[in-house]
Amino acid sequence: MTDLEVTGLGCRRGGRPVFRDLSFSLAKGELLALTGRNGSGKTTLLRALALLVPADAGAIHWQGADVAADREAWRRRIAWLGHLDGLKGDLTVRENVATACHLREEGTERVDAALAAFELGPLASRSVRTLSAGQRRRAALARVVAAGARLWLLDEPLNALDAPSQAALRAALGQHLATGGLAIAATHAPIDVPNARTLLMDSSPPPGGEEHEP
Amino acid sequence: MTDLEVTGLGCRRGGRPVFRDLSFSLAKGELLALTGRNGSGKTTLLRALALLVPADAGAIHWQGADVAADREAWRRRIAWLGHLDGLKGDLTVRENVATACHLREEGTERVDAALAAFELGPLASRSVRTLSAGQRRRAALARVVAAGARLWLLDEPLNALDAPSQAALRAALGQHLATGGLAIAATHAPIDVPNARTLLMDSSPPPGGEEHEP
Amino acid sequence: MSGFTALLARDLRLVWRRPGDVMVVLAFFVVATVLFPLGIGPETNLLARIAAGILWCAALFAALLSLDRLFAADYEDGALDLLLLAPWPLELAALAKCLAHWIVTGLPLAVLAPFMGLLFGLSGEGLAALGLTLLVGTPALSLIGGLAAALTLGARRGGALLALLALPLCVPTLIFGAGAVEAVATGGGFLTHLAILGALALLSLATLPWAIAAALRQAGE
Amino acid sequence: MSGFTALLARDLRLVWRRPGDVMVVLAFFVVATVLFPLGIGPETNLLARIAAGILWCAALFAALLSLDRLFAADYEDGALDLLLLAPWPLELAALAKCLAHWIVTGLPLAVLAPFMGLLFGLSGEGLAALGLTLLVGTPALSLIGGLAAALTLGARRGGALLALLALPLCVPTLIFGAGAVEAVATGGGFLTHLAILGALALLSLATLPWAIAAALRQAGE
Amino acid sequence: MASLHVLANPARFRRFSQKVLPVLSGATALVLAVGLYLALVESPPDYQQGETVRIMFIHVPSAWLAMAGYALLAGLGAALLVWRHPLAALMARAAAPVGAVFAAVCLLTGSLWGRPMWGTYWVWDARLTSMLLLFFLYLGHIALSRAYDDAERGDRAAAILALVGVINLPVIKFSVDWWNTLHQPASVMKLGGPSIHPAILTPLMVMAAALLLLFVVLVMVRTETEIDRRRLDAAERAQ
Ligand code: HEM
Ligand SMILES: Nc1ncnc2c1ncn2[C@@H]1O[C@H](COP(=O)(O)OP(=O)(O)OP(=O)(O)O)[C@@H](O)[C@H]1O
Ligand SMILES: Nc1ncnc2c1ncn2[C@@H]1O[C@H](COP(=O)(O)OP(=O)(O)OP(=O)(O)O)[C@@H](O)[C@H]1O
Ligand SMILES: [Mg+2]
Ligand SMILES: [Mg+2]
Repeated sequence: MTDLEVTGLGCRRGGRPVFRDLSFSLAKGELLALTGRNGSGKTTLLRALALLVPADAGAIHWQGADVAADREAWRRRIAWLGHLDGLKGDLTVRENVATACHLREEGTERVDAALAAFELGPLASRSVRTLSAGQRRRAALARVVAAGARLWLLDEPLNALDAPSQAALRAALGQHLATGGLAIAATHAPIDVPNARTLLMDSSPPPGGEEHEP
Repeated sequence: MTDLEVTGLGCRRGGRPVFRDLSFSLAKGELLALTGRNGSGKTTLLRALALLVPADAGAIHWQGADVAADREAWRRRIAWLGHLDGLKGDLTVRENVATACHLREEGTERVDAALAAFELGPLASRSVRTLSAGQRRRAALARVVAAGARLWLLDEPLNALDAPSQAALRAALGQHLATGGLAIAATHAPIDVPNARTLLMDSSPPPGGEEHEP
Repeated sequence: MSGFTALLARDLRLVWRRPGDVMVVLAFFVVATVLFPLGIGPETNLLARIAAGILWCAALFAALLSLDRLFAADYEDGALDLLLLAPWPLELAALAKCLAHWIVTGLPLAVLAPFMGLLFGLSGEGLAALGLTLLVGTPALSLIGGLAAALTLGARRGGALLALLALPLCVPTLIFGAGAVEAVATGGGFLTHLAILGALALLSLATLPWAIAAALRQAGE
Repeated sequence: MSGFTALLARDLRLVWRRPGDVMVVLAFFVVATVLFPLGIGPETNLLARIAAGILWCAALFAALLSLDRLFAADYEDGALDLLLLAPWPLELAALAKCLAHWIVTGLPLAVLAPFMGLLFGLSGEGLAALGLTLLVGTPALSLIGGLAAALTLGARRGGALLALLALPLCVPTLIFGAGAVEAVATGGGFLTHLAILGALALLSLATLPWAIAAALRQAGE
Repeated sequence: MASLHVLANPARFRRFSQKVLPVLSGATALVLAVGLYLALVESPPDYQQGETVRIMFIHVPSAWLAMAGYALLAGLGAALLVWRHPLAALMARAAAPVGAVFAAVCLLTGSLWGRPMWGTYWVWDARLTSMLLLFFLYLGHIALSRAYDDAERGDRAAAILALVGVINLPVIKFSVDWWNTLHQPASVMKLGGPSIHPAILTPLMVMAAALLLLFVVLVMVRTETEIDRRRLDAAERAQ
C-alpha cells in the first residue's frame, strides 16, 4: 500500500523550470534515494514535498488526501534535515534536540535514545558552537530521529559524517523503515539500506544549459 | 625531498587539547589525506597549518624555514578550501574566482582553465546566490585551482559533489601533484589519486571523552 | 508544552546565554540620550522641553538596532525551516519571536528611560508617563520592526532597509508616545494618549502577525 | 592590481550590484532626521536650535546601521578566511573595507546633510559647517564602527561587551561635530572644531586598523 | 470585474494596451494643453498670492495622485497575494515610481511655493509632513521590490508592505494632524477654505484630469516595459 503519491510535480527556481512532470509513489518501509547531477533539483524537490516551495503543477497525496489541504497535519508527519543544520550555536546539543521536539509540540522521551544512536551522549551538554562539522551534522540527525515523524526528508545526510557515523545513520534509517516509516534522501553516495529505491533526477533542461543572467 | 615538515604540533580548541605531538612530512607531488572520526581535529590541523589557529606546541617548516617567520610568503604558497565556500552571492562565478586571484595579488590568466576544469563554463555568469550546493562547491574548487599555489589545503572537498564532479576534482588534484604541487585534504571518503598517503587522526583524548563544558 | 511557549523559551534562553547583546542595546540608548545634553548645552528648560521626543526617538532607534537579527539568525542557520515546518500556525511563531524581543528590549527600555529622564529634568509625573507610554507603545515597535525584519530576509543591507521600512510605520506610536509625556508637562492629561497607544498596539497585534508570517513563508521559498 | 585595490573594488562592486543599498542608507538618514521633529514638535526656532545635534545623531545611526554587516557577511560565508590568508597585511584589508564603507555612506551623507539642514532652517554658514564636519568626521565613525563590527564577530561572549566599549568612542566625534555647527549658529567660527575632528580622524586612522586586524584574527581562530 | 480579470493575463494586457494607448496618449496631450492654457493664461492671478498661485494647478493634483497611487499599490498587492494575478506584480512595479514622482512633485512645488508665501522652504505642518511620510512609504516599496535577486520575491514582499502601509496611512495622517494642531494651531496654509472661486476651480479640475490621464499612460507604458523585461529574462533563461 503506497502512502505517498506524487503526480506530475513541476517546480521552478528564479524563473527557470527545474523539473517537470515528476511522479512517484512510496510505501511504508521504503526509502527513495534522490540522485543526479549538481543542480538537477534534488533540494528543490525535497522543499516542494515539505511545501516550503510552491509547486508549479502536480499534486502530493498522503494516503489518498491532498497534503496541501491540511498543512499542519502534513508537517506533523515529516521530519526535515536540510543543507543547513538548523542548530542554535548557543544551545547545547541536548537543548537543541529537545527544543526541536517542543517546537513540534511533542514530548522529549525519544531524545536520549536519539542522542545515543549517534554517539552524542558525551557531547550532549557541549554548546553546538564548539562542535566540529560532523558532530553538528550528527546532532541534526539526532533531531530528525527524535522527532518521531512518519516521513523523513533528508538532504545529503551523509555529508561530513565519518564512517562509523554513516553506519549509525544507516542503522537509524533501517530501524525507521522497519517500524513502518518512509524516507526520501538526496545523496551522492549510495545509502545501503534494504528497500531502497533510486530516483535519478535528470536535468532537462540541463543544469548548465542556461546562458547569461539578465 | 620533503618540502613540508611538521614536527610535534599540538593544538587546543576552547581549552581542550585536540591533538598533541603530531609530526609528518610531505614532498613534492604528494597528497596527504587526513581521516579520522568527527571531531578528531582534521579541520583544526588544516587551520593550524594555514596559521589561522595558533599552535600550542611544535613547528611547521617549509623547505627548512619556519613558516611563522614570514607569514606572507607562506600565505602566498597555500590555497584554501574551508567548510564554507567563501563565495560572494552577489557576484557571478567568474567574478568570484577572479576576485580571489586579485586578492592574492595575482593575474587572472588561470581563471578560464579552472572554470572549465569543473564544467562551470555555462554557469560562469550566473550569480552565485542562485546556484545549488554542489555548484557552489565546484566554484570554490575552481578558486583553489586558479590560485596557482604550491600547497592546497582542502577541508572535505568531496562534500556535495556529484560523481562526475568528484572525478573532475580527482583529475585536477592529479595534475596539481604531477606538476610538483602538494595537497592536504581532510576527507571521509577515499580520494583515489596516485601518491596519496593517509594520516589517521586518532582522537586521544577521544572526541567524546570530554565531560561538561566548563 | 505548546509550540508558542517553547519558541518563546528558546529565544529567551538564547539571549540569556549572551546577556551582552541586551546590554549593547541599552548602552546605545544611554549614549544616544546622553549625547543631546552634551551637544545642546546645559539649558534646563530647553532640555526638559525636548526630553520626551529625544528619549522616545532614542528608544525607537535602540529597538530597531536590535531587530535586524530577529529572524536573520534563524534564516542563516536553517532554524527558520524548522519553524516553517512546525505543526502549528506560523502566525503564533511570529508573535512569540516579537514577544521575546519585546521582553528583552522594550521592557528594559521602559524601565531604564525614566532614569534617563531624570538627567533631562523631567518632573515625577513626566517620568511616570514616560515609563508607562514606553511600556504600552514598545510592543507595537517590536511588531512593526518584526515585519520589516521578515520582509528584508535574504535582501542585502538588511539593517538599513529594515529601518527605512519600519520608521514611517512607527510614526504614530512615536507621536503619541512623546505627545503623552509632553501633555503631562503642559498640564494636560495623558490618559487619552495612553489609550490611543494601547489601541495602536492592539491594531498591530491584530494585523501584523499575519503579515509577518506571510513574509516568512516568502523567505522560506 | 594590489590586494588593497582589489578588495576595495570588490566591495564597491558588491554595492554597485545593488545601488539601492546606498539609497537605503540615505533614505534612512532622511527618515531619521524627520522623526525628531515628529517627536519634539514643530516649533521652528526650537528645531533650528537643536538641528546640529539631530543631524549628527542621525548620521551616526545611519552609519551604525549599515556597519553591522561590514565583516559579518564575510565571516558567515567564509570569505574572511580568504582575507586572513591573503599575502599582504590584514591591516590594509581592514582599511580597505572601512574606506569602501565610508565611500558609500559617509561621503553621500556629508553631501546630503546640508539639504536636510534646510528643513530645519539652518543658516547658509551652518549648512557649510554641517557638510564639512561630516566630511571630516565620518571616516572616524567608519573606523570605530568597523572595530565594533569586528569585535562582535563570532563566538566570543565578550564580543558584545567590547562593542559596548566602542560606542562611547564615537562620542568625541559627535560632540565636536555637532558643536562646530552650533558654534557657527552662535556667531563663533568652527575651524577649531574642524581641526579637532581632523585630528580625531587621523588618530583613528593611525590606530584602529591594527585593532580591527587583531579582532579579525581572533574571529578567524 | 470580469473585464479586469481578462486583463490579468500579460499577453492580453499587451493587446489591450496597444489598442488603447495611442488614444489615451492623444487625449492626455489634448487635455494637458487645455489645462495649461486655462491655468497659465486664462485664470486670474490671486489677489493675495499673485502669479505664484499657478503652482497650485500642478501642486494639488499631484497630491491627489500621490495618494491615489498608494491605494492603487495596495489594491495590486492584494491582487497579487490573494489571487496571484501575474499582471498585478508588474503593474505595481510600474506604478510605484510614478506615484513616488508625483509625491516628489507635490513636495517640490509645495516648498517652492512656500518660499514666497511663508518665507521658508519648509515648515513642519501636518499636511506637509504626512505627504513626506507617504513619499517615504513609496521609497520603502521601491527599495524592497528591488532588494532581491528573485524579482518575484521582491514583488510579493513589496505587496505585503503596501497592504500594511495602506492600513497605516489613515493612522499616520490622523496622528500627524493631531501632532501638529497641538503645537501650531492654524498655520499659514489657509487659502480660501473650501469656497474656491470657479475661475480657479475649473482649471484645477482640468489639470487634475490631465495629470490623471498622464498617470494612467505612464503606468501602462511602464507595465509594458516590465512585461518585455520579464519576457526577455525568461527567454534568456530558457536558452
Ligand atoms: C512642501 C510643501 C507642501 C506640501 C508637501 C503640500 C502638500 C499638500 C497636499 C498633500 C495637499 C492635498 C490635500 C488634500 O486635498 O487632501 C495640498 C493641497 C493644497 N496645498 Fe499644499 N503642500 C505644500 C505647500 C503648499 C504651499 C506653500 C501652499 C500655498 C500657500 C499650498 C497650498 C495648497 C492648496 C491651496 C491646496 C488645496 C487645498 C484644498 O484642497 O483645500 N501648499 N498640499
Ligand atoms: N570553536 C571551537 N571551540 C571549542 N572547541 C572546538 C571548536 N571547534 C572545534 N572544537 C572541538 O575541537 C575538536 C576538533 O574539531 P575539528 O573541527 O578540528 O574536527 P574535525 O576532525 O574537522 O571533525 P569533522 O570530521 O566533524 O569535520 C572537536 O572535538 C570539536 O568539538
Ligand atoms: N534561489 C535560487 N534562485 C534561482 N535558482 C536557483 C536557486 N536555488 C537553486 N537554483 C537553481 O535550481 C536548480 C536546482 O537546484 P537544487 O538546489 O535543487 O539542486 P540540487 O539537485 O540540490 O543540487 P546539489 O546536488 O548541488 O545540491 C539549479 O540549477 C540551481 O542553479
Ligand atoms: Mg542540493
Ligand atoms: Mg572538519
